[in-house]
Amino acid sequence: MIKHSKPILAAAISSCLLISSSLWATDITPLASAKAAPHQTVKLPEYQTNQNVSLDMEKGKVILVDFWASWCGPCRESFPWMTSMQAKYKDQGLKVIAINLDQEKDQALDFLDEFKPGFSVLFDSQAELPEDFGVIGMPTSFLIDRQGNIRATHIGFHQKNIDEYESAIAKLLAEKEE
Amino acid sequence: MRRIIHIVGLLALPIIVSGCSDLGVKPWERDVLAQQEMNLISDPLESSLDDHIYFSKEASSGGKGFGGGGCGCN
Amino acid sequence: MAGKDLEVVAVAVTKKTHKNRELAQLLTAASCALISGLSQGVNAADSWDVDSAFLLYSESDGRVSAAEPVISATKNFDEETKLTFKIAADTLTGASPNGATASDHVQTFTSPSGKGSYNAAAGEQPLDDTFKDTRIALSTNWAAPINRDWAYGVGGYLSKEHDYQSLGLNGSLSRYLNQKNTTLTLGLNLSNDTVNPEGGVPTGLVQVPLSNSDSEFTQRSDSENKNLVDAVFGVTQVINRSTIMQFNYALSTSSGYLTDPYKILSVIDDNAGANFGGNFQSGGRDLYLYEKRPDSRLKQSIYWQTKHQFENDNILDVSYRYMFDDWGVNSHTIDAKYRFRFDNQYLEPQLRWYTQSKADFYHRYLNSSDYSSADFASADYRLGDLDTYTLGLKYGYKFADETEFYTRLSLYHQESSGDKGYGKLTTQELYPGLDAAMLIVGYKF
Amino acid sequence: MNLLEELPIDTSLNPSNHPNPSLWQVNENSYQVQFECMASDCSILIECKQIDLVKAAANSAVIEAWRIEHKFSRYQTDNTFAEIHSKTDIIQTLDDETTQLMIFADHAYHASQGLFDITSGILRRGWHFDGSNNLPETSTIKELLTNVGWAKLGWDPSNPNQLTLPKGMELDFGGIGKEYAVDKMLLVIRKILSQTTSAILVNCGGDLACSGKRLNGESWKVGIEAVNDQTKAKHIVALSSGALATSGDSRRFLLKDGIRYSHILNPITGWAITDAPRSVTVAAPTCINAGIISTLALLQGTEAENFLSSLNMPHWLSR
Repeated sequence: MIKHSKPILAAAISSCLLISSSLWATDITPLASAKAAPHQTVKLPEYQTNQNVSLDMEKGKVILVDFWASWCGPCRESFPWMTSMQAKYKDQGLKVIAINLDQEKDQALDFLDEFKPGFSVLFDSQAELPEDFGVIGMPTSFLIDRQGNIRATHIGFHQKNIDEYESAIAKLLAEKEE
Repeated sequence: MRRIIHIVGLLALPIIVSGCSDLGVKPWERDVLAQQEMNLISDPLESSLDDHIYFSKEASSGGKGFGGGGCGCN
Repeated sequence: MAGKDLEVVAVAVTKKTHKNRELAQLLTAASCALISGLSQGVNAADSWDVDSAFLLYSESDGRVSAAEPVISATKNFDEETKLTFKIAADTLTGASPNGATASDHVQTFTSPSGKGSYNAAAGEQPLDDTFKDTRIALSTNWAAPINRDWAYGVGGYLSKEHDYQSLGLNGSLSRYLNQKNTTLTLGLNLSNDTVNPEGGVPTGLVQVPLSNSDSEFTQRSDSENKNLVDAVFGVTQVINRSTIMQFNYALSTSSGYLTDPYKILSVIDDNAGANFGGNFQSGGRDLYLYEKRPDSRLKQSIYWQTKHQFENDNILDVSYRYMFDDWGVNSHTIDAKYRFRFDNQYLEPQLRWYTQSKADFYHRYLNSSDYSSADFASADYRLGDLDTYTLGLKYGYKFADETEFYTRLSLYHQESSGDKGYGKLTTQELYPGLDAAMLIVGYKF
Repeated sequence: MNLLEELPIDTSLNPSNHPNPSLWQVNENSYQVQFECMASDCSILIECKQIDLVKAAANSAVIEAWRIEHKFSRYQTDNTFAEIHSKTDIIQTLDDETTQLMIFADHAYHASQGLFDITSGILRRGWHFDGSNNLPETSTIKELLTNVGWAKLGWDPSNPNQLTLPKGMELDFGGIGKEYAVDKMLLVIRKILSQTTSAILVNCGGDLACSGKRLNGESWKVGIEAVNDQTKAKHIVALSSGALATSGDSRRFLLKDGIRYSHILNPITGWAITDAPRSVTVAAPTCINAGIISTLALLQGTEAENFLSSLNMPHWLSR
């Protein structure tokens, strides 16, 4: 496994060298063809504060919106990673918002109790958002730029791809503010 | 009689396959199916022990399923 | 003029700023690629799941009893990538029917090795009690996704007992459709088995000799082979939030030595007279022939399984299998389980019913007038008309650390039926039933 | 702060024969590990309830730092650095880690338009930063410059693990080694403590990285060393995520005709940078990132302030 992943990584990094202006192998959608994130004004209750918050309240930040549920194994793996991303890139303007889709809220609460997320968690128990975002697997995460456009989508959470996820975040953070 | 059963069985297959597109759930509605108990073979070891007994006591064996279900995550 | 100059300077500064920003971006990303990239080596949060179980199987009247411990360990590389190793051992002891009919006199049978003999009392089902075996089986399987739409699995197994070896390879390919609500799976299994029976491979439909000094023994080959190819095509379909269904079609071909080298048939005297319906005499003793089966078999089956979880969390698991082959065996199997779930415990009654029709060459016995014209014959009750019932109850307990203990007791009942014979044979019990109990204890951690 | 114990590390994992690290208790559930590495006093602060995990993490981190130190040290004869330099003018295959560092160095070289160049280490042979006024001869520098230049290496990003090192040239990972080690230590500790709640700060002589806020929700308070008075902290920086690195020349310089020549050398001219800030501290997501930006800022000389403000990265500078 370990032996296997390094050449892949090396290949990923060297492949991005071919693109002169950019270093990233990730599939960042160019601004021109990016779509605005849907439902930015929908207010959902936040786990940490019990306040109703919406995505547009964080406009100006790079937002990682992650759709998850307590019964989903890969979601479990992604939690520590999202906590560390939030901590690492907070000062650069990253906001991680994980939207919970459990239909039984108790299960979500038990999960959150165990995993103690270091990022914002919203409850969408009526599943208002995922359809229009185009969630096709669990978890699915969307990277939204400072202008509110969806610029990258990751389906699932794979340890072997975390450097790619992080590069995408770093790139969007570095994009200049307008 | 036997032939008829064969034909009925084989006909049922494409019907089931084509009928599938309307069935199913959204990715976030898989909470129940994600339970380990909802795997079609939830106890592989127990099933293999049963199969071993029936294999040595009856003329028919095999043909059964493989795992399936699960959270269908990503 | 001065204004223009300022403008030029401003543009230059903006350009420079822009360029520096790009430089910062590039370095941030390069740093992150360097650090997070090399983190792969420390990252593998792989875990092992171990599943273990122990089976005790015991037939009534002191016939076969078996003990089988089995343990499997799965290394989870991620949610869908797994490597499984499994090891099983079993020991069998006791007696099993040799195929001969009961008789009105004491019957003496040559043991399979030809080195000794055993008796069956008058009116009793002849059982070969030289039966004793230990088997070790190893298997391994690797399953992984190819991409979001495809997955595959490959595996191999090896099993060994003193008179039988089996070596197999298998592979499967799955295609997910319709947001993973439908899965198509194609599985293929190849196996090569070697039989090296105690005393060598007997010649089919030849009289069982008195001892291994007989030429029938000395001319035998040591071993025979058989090859199996199984293909399964399956559709798994999510019906709704709490129901999942699977439908399979399987084709299985076997070729080579498919006979049971330890099974024999009685030849019954159908000449009118005092011995009508009694054991036919040949060479001054009861005539028994080694069984013989065709050297190929094509089986097909259709299998359907559904699992449904009710509002109260209880789970119903029902399956049906219809199988038929070119030996003339038809079978139906219905298996149903209902799991009552409590907080961290469950209770699961199980019911299974199986019925099969006999193979074309199955004969409970052969007749003295025409036994020599038979091409194939077997008196193995497992190829005859057979109904079996299993009634079981399983109890499981899940600990807080997600380990699970379970135990199950099942009672298994077999009923054979068929031709009742003629003359003296009609007074013999030709189709004795069988009762067995199975106890499984398992622990998953 | 109480000394709890020494953490014994197997000598085979301590190639440079450092003293064993020591484990101190700062508070309940708060520990500090002190050790030496790369000529700096290093410390690791860990807030965590499970002391056994703290020890395991500290152990692995120190071993990792010492491994990196030894691997790229210019003063060893049996390490990767020596091995690379023993094979000149032929194609050699680099290991994964060195390859990744080369890729990084390549990006840094291009992004800085040649100002950051890991082949420039040999220029130091012409410069002796002893506070005196002995500038090198122009001819000496010119001579040395013939063996400086990233582009002169036989190295191609499309085949990054193949290197042909021309005779006379030298690769110097010293400029990024300490920051790299800090990032790697943090990574190792995070991994070991991933199953539990913890807060981590790794500090090697002012180059530091943290895992996030402290367990009480506060930021880490980091003092940046002042130029003239090394005992008194000048700036207190609140660090709640990411890393800090400082570059400067407070102790190493040449002074001639009132011009202060910093120990930072321009690899293009071979000449020391004048009018560089005394010290530049930069905050970035990773320590190696902060380190390279602060080094590049020094290389800008008088333009350092403008350069830093155009990057939009938090920074602290003293002249």
